[in-house]
Amino acid sequence: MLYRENGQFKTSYAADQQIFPILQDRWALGLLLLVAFVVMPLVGSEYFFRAILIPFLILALAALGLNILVGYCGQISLGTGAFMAVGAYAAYNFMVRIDGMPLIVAMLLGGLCATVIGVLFGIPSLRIKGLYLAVATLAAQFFTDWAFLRIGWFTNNSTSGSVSVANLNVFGIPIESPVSKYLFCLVVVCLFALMAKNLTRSAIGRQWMAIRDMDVAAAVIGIRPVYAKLTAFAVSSFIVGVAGVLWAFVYLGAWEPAAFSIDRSFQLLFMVIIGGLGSISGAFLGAAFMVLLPVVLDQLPHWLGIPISTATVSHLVHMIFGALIVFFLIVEPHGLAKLWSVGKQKMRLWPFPH
Amino acid sequence: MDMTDINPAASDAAADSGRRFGDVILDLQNISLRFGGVKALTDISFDVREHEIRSIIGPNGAGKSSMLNVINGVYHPQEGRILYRGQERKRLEPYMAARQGIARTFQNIALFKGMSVLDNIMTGRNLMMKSNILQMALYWGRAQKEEIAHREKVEEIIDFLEIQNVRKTPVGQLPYGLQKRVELGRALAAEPSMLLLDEPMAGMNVEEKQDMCRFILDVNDQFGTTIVLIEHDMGVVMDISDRVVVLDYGKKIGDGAPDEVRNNEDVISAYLGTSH
Amino acid sequence: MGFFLETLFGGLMAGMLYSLVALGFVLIYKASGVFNFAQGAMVLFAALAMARFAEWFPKWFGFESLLLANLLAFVAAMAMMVVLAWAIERFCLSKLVNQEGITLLMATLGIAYFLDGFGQTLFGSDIYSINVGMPKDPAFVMESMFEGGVMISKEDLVAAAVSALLVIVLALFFQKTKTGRALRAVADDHQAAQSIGIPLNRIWVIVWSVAGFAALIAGIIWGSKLGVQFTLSLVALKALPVVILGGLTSVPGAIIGGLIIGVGEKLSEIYIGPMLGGGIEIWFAYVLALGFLLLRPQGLFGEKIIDRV
Amino acid sequence: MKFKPLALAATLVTLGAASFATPAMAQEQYIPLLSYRTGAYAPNGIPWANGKQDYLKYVNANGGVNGVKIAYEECETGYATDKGVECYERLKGRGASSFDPQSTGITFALTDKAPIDKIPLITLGYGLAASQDGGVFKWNFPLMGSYWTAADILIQHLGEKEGGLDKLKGKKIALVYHDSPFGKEPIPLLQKRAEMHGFQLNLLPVTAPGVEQKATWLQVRRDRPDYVLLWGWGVMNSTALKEAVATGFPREKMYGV
Repeated sequence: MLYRENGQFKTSYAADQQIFPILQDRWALGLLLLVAFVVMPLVGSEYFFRAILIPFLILALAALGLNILVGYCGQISLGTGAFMAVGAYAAYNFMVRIDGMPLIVAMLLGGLCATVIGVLFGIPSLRIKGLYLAVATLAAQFFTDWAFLRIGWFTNNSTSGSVSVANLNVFGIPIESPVSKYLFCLVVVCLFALMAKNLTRSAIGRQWMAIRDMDVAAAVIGIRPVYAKLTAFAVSSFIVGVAGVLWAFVYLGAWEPAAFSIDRSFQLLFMVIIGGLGSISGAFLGAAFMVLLPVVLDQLPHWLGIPISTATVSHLVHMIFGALIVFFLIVEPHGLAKLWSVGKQKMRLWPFPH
Repeated sequence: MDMTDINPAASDAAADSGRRFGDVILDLQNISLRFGGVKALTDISFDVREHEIRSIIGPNGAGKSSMLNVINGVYHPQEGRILYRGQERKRLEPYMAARQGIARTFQNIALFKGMSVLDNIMTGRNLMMKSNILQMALYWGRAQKEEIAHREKVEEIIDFLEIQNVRKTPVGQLPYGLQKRVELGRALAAEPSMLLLDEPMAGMNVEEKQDMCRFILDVNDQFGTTIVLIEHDMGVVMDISDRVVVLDYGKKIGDGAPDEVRNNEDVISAYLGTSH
Repeated sequence: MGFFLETLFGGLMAGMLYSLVALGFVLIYKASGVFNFAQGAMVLFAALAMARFAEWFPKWFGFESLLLANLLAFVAAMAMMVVLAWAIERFCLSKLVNQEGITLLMATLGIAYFLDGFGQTLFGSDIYSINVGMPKDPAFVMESMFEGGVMISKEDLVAAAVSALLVIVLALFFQKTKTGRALRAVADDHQAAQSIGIPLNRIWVIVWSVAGFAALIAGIIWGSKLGVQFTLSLVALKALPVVILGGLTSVPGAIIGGLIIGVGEKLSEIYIGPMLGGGIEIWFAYVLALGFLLLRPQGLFGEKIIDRV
Repeated sequence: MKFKPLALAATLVTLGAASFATPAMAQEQYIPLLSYRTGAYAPNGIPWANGKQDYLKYVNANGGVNGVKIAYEECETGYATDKGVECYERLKGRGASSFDPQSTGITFALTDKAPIDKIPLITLGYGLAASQDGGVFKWNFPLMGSYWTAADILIQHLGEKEGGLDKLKGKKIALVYHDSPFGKEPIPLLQKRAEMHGFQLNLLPVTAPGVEQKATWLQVRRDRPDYVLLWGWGVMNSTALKEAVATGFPREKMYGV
């Protein structure tokens, strides 16, 4: 009975158009942010930061970027890893080639480079759809894999092709300890999530969704497919590129092109499908699920004392992900996010059945 | 054009009134359209005057929808000229047609299924929204003002179409008749000077049809919107049209006021299937 | 010149194998409009089944004949592919009828992921070998014309012959049998096919089984050449550019696309690769396909796509 | 790849000795085993992981190292860096006395963290070439040398076979390598050696994952090198051998790592 919108009347369109029109949702969000920003840094263990929270946040950001393209604009991409790599290597080059380059600026520039490449590989989307686009984005994936391995300039001529960064700081505050890394990622992710949400509830977001749902009708009411698709590619790759920078700089510290292989692209796509196509919270739910499930399954035999080989567990994870993807596509294409909102809907009506 | 003073029930009987016919706004000359070897339209010419309700009728497969698709640039005819407001149109994409003030509904509802009624109609305002991506990302200043201003307009349309209670429902969950109405609303939101309606009353019951007729007449009457209408229900067509063009097998077989067309030999035979 | 010919042959042989996988894609796309991303996983699954059954059957039943082991393993692997086809239809496709292509594509990605895990759980993830008695030595031809002759791998020749045979068998199956004609009817028009009394579900099971058969053959040839291992499913990704090049709906397109990609890849790697630092094979096929998409989206032999509103 | 178990024996003895030297330790030493039994590189990872386990069982069956039993636990990385980091963070809390990441990528990612946690990273014949100098990464312990050592040993051996390193002059040596940071590790050393002894070094990359090698071996056949150094991976090697047979390259002239 606590979760009700009864009595919360909106007296202006501005009030009706806020992200969370229901009071309880705003409270819940405030609480969540409080936990994330204040409680977590106090109680979280190093394992929790390094192995769960930081990768979760960064992957959620990348999934968010991908969701704009796939979930909102309906353009499939199997090359997300490539755009992450572009962001990471571009930022790396800005850092090593320009003295005193601040981390934030390098990160944004990395994102911009990813945008350029993303738009470039998005151009085929103007002529081709769904299935074909998958191949075009795969081309981006394999080409960047090769380029970062092969073209010495990108890796500052490191002999093996692996590169590393050190002594990260933001406005003089070192980003070294797990907590500071976590907080840095959290701030970035929250800002981007807010901006993504704003975009999706604005005119541009409606343009993307219109193109996704019915491109001919969208064109007929005056939406330029070229503009809508390319902006989706641009915004998506920018976010993905920034996520790539975080993944490389903050999470790994030292990396090789394999960190952004096609496996990463698939992993992100799965997050988006499982979490929910076309929703911001879906990216977070999907990322949490994909990060936590293998860890939990890994631990399960340990907790229960059942001897299952680690390989079997890993295969099991594959099978569960595969099955869940099919399951969600069949039963609930809007993924965990939709299940969540259905749950909320039920709560709103509780105890009445309808 | 102002939508604030709409009174939906005011003009039921506008059909026969002496309306403000304007000049020819759209002139189609010798249009031919082929798909591979299949001829969809053959040498069709007709015009549309400002403010009139111009209907296109004909049996299934006559090329009616193709005709609309030619008008708003979804299809590009191989032959013929199209003059819009006296200017010849070269190859024109649908979004450009929209910019010139041509809006459209579809035979098979072409709503954006994943979006709410409100958002669907808001897309119709798209051309009038000018804020850039950065402003939208921050949702601040111009972007927010625009959202609110256009929301007000959209709410007027929602009131006009009497769909207030479903404004936040995803359109996919609405019954057929309401979806058709939302689609009309989306087209209206663009404040078009010409509205192409492709079987807006198909699959509706009598009551729904009456509602739809009323909306069409109101739009035509109050905003002066030119309407090109495809409809199967002869009663409706003959009642509300100013002029009717008849297509059969991609050819024009009749053109004129409803009464003329009704008595045209070719039209009768095409509908009754006596010759061919 | 001799080396050029060798490269050309090498490319043709590699291309033949791409064609085999691409064939599976085309069959499924034609009949059900599904862009089957799981074809690579199916190749791996089939090859794993074949390799492991051929290893296990002699142990289980106590016989030694390699021929018998291979035959039984082939039958068992094929049976598994049919069961798989049935399961995919039953639990996945039948519930996704009338969904958009992009959804189906993502579903097959899920299937691929599942199969990778499932196959390795059942059969292990080491390298296994398939020994169907393919000759391993190289042969040298035209020794009088070039110094050292032109080397051709006998194994490749056998593989090419088998592939050609498979294509002929499939062509006959589609042209001459009742089921084949039904399949073609479905490919042309789902509703029309249904209205003349062809149960769509059964057709899909058959198509996926036939694609499974193609996967099994590809798996055996590849497995015998390269060893059966997880990476087989990745190499199969090369079949995607092949179908783009050849056209999604064209069986001859798959064959010719495969050959073009195979040859183009090897020639470019050897003649252009060194200028770029080598290793360009990894993207060559994709970039070629990308260029093609921009110029001729329907591929060499595909039907022109007309959007009707 | 045969030297791996040997290397392992050496390490574990060293380790055991080290643990014995710190008397405060319990009668059990906990060693997490990062391994990859799945994914593209599993064919290499499985025997490696099995070998490690077998050896530890063997040591324990013989009463452990000076009475100290070795407790171990596997963690599957699938050769993915992020999974490796997760394993490291999880298992280090259980009192791990050392880590053997079994992957250059994971080693890279952990090199910053090990000094903070004061956990030795043991890299057996792989890892960062720079860690040969103990002052650079203080907590990295490359045992059995690095890739450079391995490459050097190969060249020494070839020299021996030819009757002296100077005899390598004018010879052609092809390096068929996995196109990844791992595969590229030996290149600088080999190039240096090529300069020193005047042999010609042909670099032939094999693109990931490493089973498509037709073009590579065609080039081998064209160039007719005197020796082929195979810098492969589990995945790459079996195919390389098959392709070598198919192109008729003599097996006694191939050396693998």
